[in-house]
Amino acid sequence: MMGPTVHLLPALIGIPLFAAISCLLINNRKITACFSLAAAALLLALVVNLLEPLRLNTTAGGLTYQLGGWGAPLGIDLFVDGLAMILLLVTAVLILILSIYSVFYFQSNEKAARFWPLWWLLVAGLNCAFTAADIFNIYVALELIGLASVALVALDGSRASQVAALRYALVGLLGSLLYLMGVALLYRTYGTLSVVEISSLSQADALSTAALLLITTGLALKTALVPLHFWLPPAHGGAPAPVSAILSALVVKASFYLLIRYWLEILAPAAAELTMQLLGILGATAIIWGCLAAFRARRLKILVAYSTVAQLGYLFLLFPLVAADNSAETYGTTAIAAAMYFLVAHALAKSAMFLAVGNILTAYGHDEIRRLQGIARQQPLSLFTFAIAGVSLIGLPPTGGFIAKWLLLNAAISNAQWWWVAVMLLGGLMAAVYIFKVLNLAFISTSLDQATGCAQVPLGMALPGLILAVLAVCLGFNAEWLIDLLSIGGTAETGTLK
Amino acid sequence: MDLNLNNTLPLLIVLSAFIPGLLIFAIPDQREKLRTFLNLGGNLLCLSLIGVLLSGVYAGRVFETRLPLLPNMDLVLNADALSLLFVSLSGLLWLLTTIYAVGYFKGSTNLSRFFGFFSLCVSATAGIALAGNLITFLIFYELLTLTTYPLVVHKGNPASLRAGRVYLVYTMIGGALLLAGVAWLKSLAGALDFTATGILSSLPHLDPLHLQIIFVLLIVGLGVKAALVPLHGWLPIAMAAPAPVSALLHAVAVVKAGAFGIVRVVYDVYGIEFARDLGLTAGLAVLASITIVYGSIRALYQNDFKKRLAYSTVSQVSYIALGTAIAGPIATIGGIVHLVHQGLMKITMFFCAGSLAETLKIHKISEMNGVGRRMPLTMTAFTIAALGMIGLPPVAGFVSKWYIGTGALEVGAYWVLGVLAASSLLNAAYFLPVIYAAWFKPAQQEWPDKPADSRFEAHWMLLLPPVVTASLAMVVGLFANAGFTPLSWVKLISSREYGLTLVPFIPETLLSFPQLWLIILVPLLLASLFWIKPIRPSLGRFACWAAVPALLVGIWLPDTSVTLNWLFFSSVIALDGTTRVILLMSSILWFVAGVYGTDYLKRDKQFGRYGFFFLLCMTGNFGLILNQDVFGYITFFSLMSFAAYGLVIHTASAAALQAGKTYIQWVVIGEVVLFAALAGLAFTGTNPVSGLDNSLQPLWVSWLFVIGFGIKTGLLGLHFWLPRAHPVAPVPASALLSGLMVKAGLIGWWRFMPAGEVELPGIGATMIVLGLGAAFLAVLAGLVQRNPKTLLAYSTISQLGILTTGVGVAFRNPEAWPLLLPALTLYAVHHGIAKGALFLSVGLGNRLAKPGIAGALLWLAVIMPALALTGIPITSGALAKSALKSAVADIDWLILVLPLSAVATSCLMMRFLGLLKEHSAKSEQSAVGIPGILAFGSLSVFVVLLLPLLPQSVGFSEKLYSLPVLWTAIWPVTLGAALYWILRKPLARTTPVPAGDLIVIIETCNRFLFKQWRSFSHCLESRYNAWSDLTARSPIVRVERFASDAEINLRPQPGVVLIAIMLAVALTMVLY
Amino acid sequence: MFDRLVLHETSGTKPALKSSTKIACGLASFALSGGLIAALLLSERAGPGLAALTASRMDESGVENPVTAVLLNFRSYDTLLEIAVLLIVAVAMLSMQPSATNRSMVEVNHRHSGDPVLAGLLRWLVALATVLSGYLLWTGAYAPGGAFQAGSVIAGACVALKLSGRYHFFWHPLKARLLLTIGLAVFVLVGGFCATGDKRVLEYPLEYAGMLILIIELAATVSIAAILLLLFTGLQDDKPDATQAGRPST
Amino acid sequence: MTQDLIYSVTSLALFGCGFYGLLALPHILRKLLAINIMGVSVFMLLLATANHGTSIDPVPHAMVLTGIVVAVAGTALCLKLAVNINAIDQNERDSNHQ
Repeated sequence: MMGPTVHLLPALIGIPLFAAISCLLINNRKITACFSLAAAALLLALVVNLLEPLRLNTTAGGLTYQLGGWGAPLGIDLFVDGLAMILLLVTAVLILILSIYSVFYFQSNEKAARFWPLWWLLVAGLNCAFTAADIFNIYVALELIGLASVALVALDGSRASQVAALRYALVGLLGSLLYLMGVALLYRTYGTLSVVEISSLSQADALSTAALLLITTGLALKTALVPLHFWLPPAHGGAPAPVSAILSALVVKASFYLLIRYWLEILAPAAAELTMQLLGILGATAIIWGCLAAFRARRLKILVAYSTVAQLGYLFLLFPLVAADNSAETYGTTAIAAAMYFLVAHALAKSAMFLAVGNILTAYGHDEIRRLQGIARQQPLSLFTFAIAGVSLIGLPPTGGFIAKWLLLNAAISNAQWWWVAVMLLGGLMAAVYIFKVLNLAFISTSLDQATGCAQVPLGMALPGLILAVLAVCLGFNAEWLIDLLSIGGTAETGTLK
Repeated sequence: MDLNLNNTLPLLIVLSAFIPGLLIFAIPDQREKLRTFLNLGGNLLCLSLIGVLLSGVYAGRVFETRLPLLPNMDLVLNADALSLLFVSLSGLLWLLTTIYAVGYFKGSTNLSRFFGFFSLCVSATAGIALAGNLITFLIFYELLTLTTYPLVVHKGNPASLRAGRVYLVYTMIGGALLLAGVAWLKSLAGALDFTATGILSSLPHLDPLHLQIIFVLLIVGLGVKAALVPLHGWLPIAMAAPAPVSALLHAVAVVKAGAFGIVRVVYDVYGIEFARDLGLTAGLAVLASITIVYGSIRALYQNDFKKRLAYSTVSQVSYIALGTAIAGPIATIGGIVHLVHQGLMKITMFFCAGSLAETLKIHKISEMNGVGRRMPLTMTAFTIAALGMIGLPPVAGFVSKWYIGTGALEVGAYWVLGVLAASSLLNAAYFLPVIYAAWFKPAQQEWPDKPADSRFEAHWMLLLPPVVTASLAMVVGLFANAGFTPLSWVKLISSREYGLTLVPFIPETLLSFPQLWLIILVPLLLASLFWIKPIRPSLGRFACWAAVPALLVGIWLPDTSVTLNWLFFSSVIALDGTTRVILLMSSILWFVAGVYGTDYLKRDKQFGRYGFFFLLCMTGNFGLILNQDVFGYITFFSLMSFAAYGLVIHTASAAALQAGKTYIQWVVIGEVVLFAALAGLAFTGTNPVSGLDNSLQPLWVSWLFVIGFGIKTGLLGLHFWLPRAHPVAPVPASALLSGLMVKAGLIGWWRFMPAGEVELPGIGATMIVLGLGAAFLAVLAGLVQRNPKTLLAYSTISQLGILTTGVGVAFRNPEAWPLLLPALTLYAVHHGIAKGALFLSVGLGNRLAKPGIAGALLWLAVIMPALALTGIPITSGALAKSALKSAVADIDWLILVLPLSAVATSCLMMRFLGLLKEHSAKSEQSAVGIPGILAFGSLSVFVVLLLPLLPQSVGFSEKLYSLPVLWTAIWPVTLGAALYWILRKPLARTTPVPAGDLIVIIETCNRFLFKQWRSFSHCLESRYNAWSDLTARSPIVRVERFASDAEINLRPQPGVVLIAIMLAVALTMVLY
Repeated sequence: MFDRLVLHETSGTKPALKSSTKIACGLASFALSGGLIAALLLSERAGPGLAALTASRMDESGVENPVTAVLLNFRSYDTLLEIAVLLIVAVAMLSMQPSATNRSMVEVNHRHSGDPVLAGLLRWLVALATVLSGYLLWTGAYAPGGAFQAGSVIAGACVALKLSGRYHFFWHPLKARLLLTIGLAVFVLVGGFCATGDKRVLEYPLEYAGMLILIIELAATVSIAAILLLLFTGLQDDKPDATQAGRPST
Repeated sequence: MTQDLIYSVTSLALFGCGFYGLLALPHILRKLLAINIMGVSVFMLLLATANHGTSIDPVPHAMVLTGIVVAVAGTALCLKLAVNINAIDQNERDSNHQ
């Protein structure tokens, strides 16, 4: 029934783990870099190869792989449907491009020896989280992601980044523990860890609700939903550029992805409409608050980090919109499609933006916005990247961000939830305000004496960001493939979906 | 999808601008040649693609690029007639603006950035034009915002950064609202592909309220770019941008994108009839009207040149919205065609403004004095564009206004005419002073030298674009009906929109006698020689010969008519009985006055200029005499009226300037009234283009005609300008003004009012009363004058009063018309010649004081026309008066009154002769030599000889010499002379009525009101500025402050917030 | 709360939390506990869970201890990832100081003669610990015990060595890094090589299951011991590499 | 069943205690301890769940074992970071003294 490629599913985790081990063992920077690039390319090829079997398996709702051959309740399954596939794809693409960037970023830096193993372990964690079909396995994946992220944030070595990492670690551990408590309660209630089984058994009793709330709080903490976002800006702002990129683009999305799974699938009966609205309200707050804080930021990287806080808020609008959407049968429905599209667009744009900021930081040694006036002449490519990514974040056409916002708006309008429309539009406007605060730098006419103290940035660092930004734009030209992909799965095993 | 031209061409057009844009970014700043090459290459490619597209669409092929975007939603680029119009405009103007910008930015920095975004901006505009559904439109619309922002802030100084910020705030909010509207509409109606009759009208079960709200959202979103009041705040501030950007923003890209969007939404999304049924268009029309008036008022108060233009844009662009919202096929034509016309005119103006700023560092209107002499071509281009904005034919602006006006009448929206009139007046009020200052005021400072590398007044790249666009603006108006003009395209669009055939078939009766046009073209071509510097000073010398063809044609050519379909709205000129006589009289007078002028002004430094205006006036005069169609008539009428301004103020004395001001004010008012009247006529007539049926016109149109032409004719109550303007001009010009040009109104009455066809008692009575009133009151005012020319001017009013009375009689007794027409013609000719001669006599000066035979002969020559006016036998007056009397013989009381007027006239003429004597005694020398005297003398001879030769006099001249007739002719003269004898002492002592009599009171009132208004508007302005600042800047400041405070407060307490969350969690759980 | 991370109890400059905040925290914690307890009491617990299922398939697992069966066969994937988690921390702890790059893994400080009693004790202790860990590893197949326990014991012994002052451990040499990674590497390789024919990843052939598990556990023990030791030594290093990367913190 | 209840209720109470400690105690070591307490409480709940009187469910046991390892790793990482910060501060203080 399944093609041979399906058997490569575990390689999604195996390749990164293998790469991590090899990178740790090989003591040569160049070989490590080449090896990493090869692994990233392999990973991408693998994911692309999995697209076709996934399309052929729409009836089964996705691809399932029973590790160890035991089958779900006893053993652990890997499961990939359209939703997971999108995230895997984004991960693979981003990892490849960010790896290229990192090769240059860590070119003359002894931290590379630690960076690559941690990097690949993080990738393993991400892929693990996206393919997990077992709630305890998700916990382990979360820890893998969380600790790897902390270690990567701490890579910088400055006191600020150490403090940020420590705070991030504490928050991550707290989130994991809240999640684990939820798992314990769920196991107590249903006697199984399998996602499929729980979602077929789940009901709206007190313990399930409690578990859902614990899990939600834990994951929201990891997703930096306002007001639990306080750890994010210093952590994302203090990390090396590729790390910031992956943190903002994927790591926070992993926990969001799990939130979707829990609310819409695993514990769908326990998900009350009221709490979904509450999540939406928090999301709306995040949009407004993130934008305000971003506008206020004096450092570019902090600005971008707050922008992540704001953009994550849009994702949470998914919940109230889905709650009201009675026709939702698959993940291909408007609200989820919109949120996922948003997620992808944001991942691309935000990582591009972080790379651009990383270049600026490399060039100038600082990222204080006020002192970056010569940027247009000295770092045109970085600014250009920033601009394109910014346009996508604002949600202006022709970018992926626009399509995402368009879909979200459509979802809100077709559910007659006007207030979210207002929030989204307002968010876009506010995003414009802080993005253009940076872009204005390009146009302020400067005297030449300010044009000093700028190091050269190699093309290998400038191009990946641009490629990502261009990808974010390209995403705005055809949304159909992504939505089609998303609609695979969901029907078979999420019969309980509202 | 197989690729062929049909499905790729629209995309290619967008890309042909997009790809050069991207490439240009990569070019280093110094590689100017390469950049220009890329730019122009992309340009030409784009234009040629558009050419292919045009020919393809003309051949009926369908071009559509369709790329999948979302489920059920494609990215569609589609070439229909409307999009072609816009895309051609933008392609063409892009080319010109690029050339201009290359010249403008010579030696500047950051050019790759500029030209890159410039190309992207055009690409976005092309995308907007070609967008086949609302979402595609939205995508390019937002893209346009993004690509124009860098252009606005290009200079990088605080002002432009602020401008950019304001621009962004406005457009982003607008974009957000538009997005909301589109998204909402999409959820109701699906894919939103534009269709010719609208999408929504065909869909059932839509909640009207929703559609109305969506409409408001869309219009507000688009209105920001289209600068509808009160969403226009960004536009004047955005003037901080460089001139090419302003040109592009205002003429093509941004505001047009908004306006174009409105057109799309109203026509192709809602469908015009559906929108009207929903009650949406009315609101839009009102909003557009408010914008039109408001923008114009604000423009009045700007001293910054570009700002004035900006507010003018605010006003003008709303014509498009207005035309769209009026919701009739004709108004649609007007609205859409204005898209192109306004583009051509406004871009010209901005080019000019930029050239002035770049070449002469002029930014303010107050600095523009005399700039016309330094940069004549540029300022000519500007003048053409400005006159077009005012709505003067034959410039493009007239065409749009005309269609909007008639379209409004078609659907019964009479108030729109008022808006158009107000707007035209205001336009004139803010553009004419600029034109005046540029051409007529002396320069205040030395201009910088011409650029060394150029033979021209400015760099050729700065000069060529405005000249081209101005010419285009002229051409598309002049040849409006030709197949290639925007108007024809738009008619096509409109006919599809409404499913009507709007292009009437007119039989081509071409080329029977094109010589007729020679009459008009000869003076026009001569006038154009003015631009050739060596010829300029001597232009006045041979100006008189331009009248000769008219004379010859008038004598030799048989009756004929010429129809030229491609000219105006299809032009008809004809030569028939009445016309021929008037033409003959005119050509004689022009020739004589011309010869006289050659002599009189031979030492004048500005003789060339005089000749120029003289020739233009002549063109206008001949043109209006011959033209039978509305457009042609009003074109030449305006040409004559405005060119006469140059004659009135020729001496540049204080009195002349004052008089000129009064004159031009009344001319403009007259134009506006006439516009309304003609529009009404054109609409009510069976065929709006030719073959007007005057008898169908409604009463209000007739009234407007009475007023409009009445101003020209010096109708009592509308005559104030006349006694001021006529005397101050140089003597030959005065002769022409009083003798000829005032007759234009008379011709207008004959031609466009249903004289002899319909009985209009009210109008008839009014005209009789006013005419007779003028006949007597003007004499009274004239009697007390000291200046012989002023006296003559009053005499003109009085004589024209009698003519007016005659026309009035025709309206009361239509059956009298066959007799009246020749009588009035005779009278007009007689008056023209006589009055011309009298005016010329004033210029003789001390030659009259010379004793001897020469002096006596001269006096004889002076007395002849004076006596002619009184109607003494053997003069033309006798013939004319008796003809008139026999025509009105049925009306007893009039027969009694007419001799009384002769008494008054005689008295006045006596007084004139007396004054002339004094005058000649005082003057020390005469400007006139032998040629002048000969010319004057010949005219005096004509006074006796001409009339009996005319065919109209057949039947009258025989009766003249019977005794009763002689008696009736002589006794009033005697009585009048006696009366003067009695009154001469008191008259000499009386203080003269100021020239223009009642106007003094009117002007005082005006001044007072203006002062009030000024302070009021000043108050308004400062309020507005405060407000626009508030919307533009201070929220950001506030947000900044708030954000910083709040963030500081929050940071130490994440845990507390966390607790709050947990509590919420716990509480929710308890709920379960 | 997460903003004011205090490192020195003695430094009096750090302001403690306001008492109101503390009360709020207390209330929140109470509410959390109370809510959870209430929820627990309100609902019934499920049946036997996976106990029966596990028991029914114990004979396919290759081991007799159900916990080990779950850990290393039924849910071996979790365990694999768990070792990966450990590896993360190990990598994060690796000292990358140039001074540490050319040392061998274990250096004996011969000048540090130390206490002969301590030396003797150590000799015994290490041997004992090795034997004990071997036992723990072996016994894991049918009774409580296994790789983690075994590894901890060895690590403990090594900590004792380190604490004696005579032995220093450095983690830069390939040998050392091999020790750190061998657990994960063997796990991944074994799991991967299982997937031949129609078998799946981590699906041990029934006849070799016990042996494969033992091999994996053995490797894991080594790695766990190495990593735990690394954690200890990493924390002990007085001069972390971080100090040199000196952007002044803001 | 009372045994199960005692264990589970206690574990949940312990969870709350740990939570309080994590929030309210400023010192990093205490915070880490609090986190470990929370972890232990979860393990306790899992173990209580595993006990069905007659049969023991091995899966929670395995989960606990994995959880312990992860907790160790997390704690170690936090400690390492704290040590780093401390060292940086120390360095700074030293250089200030000089």
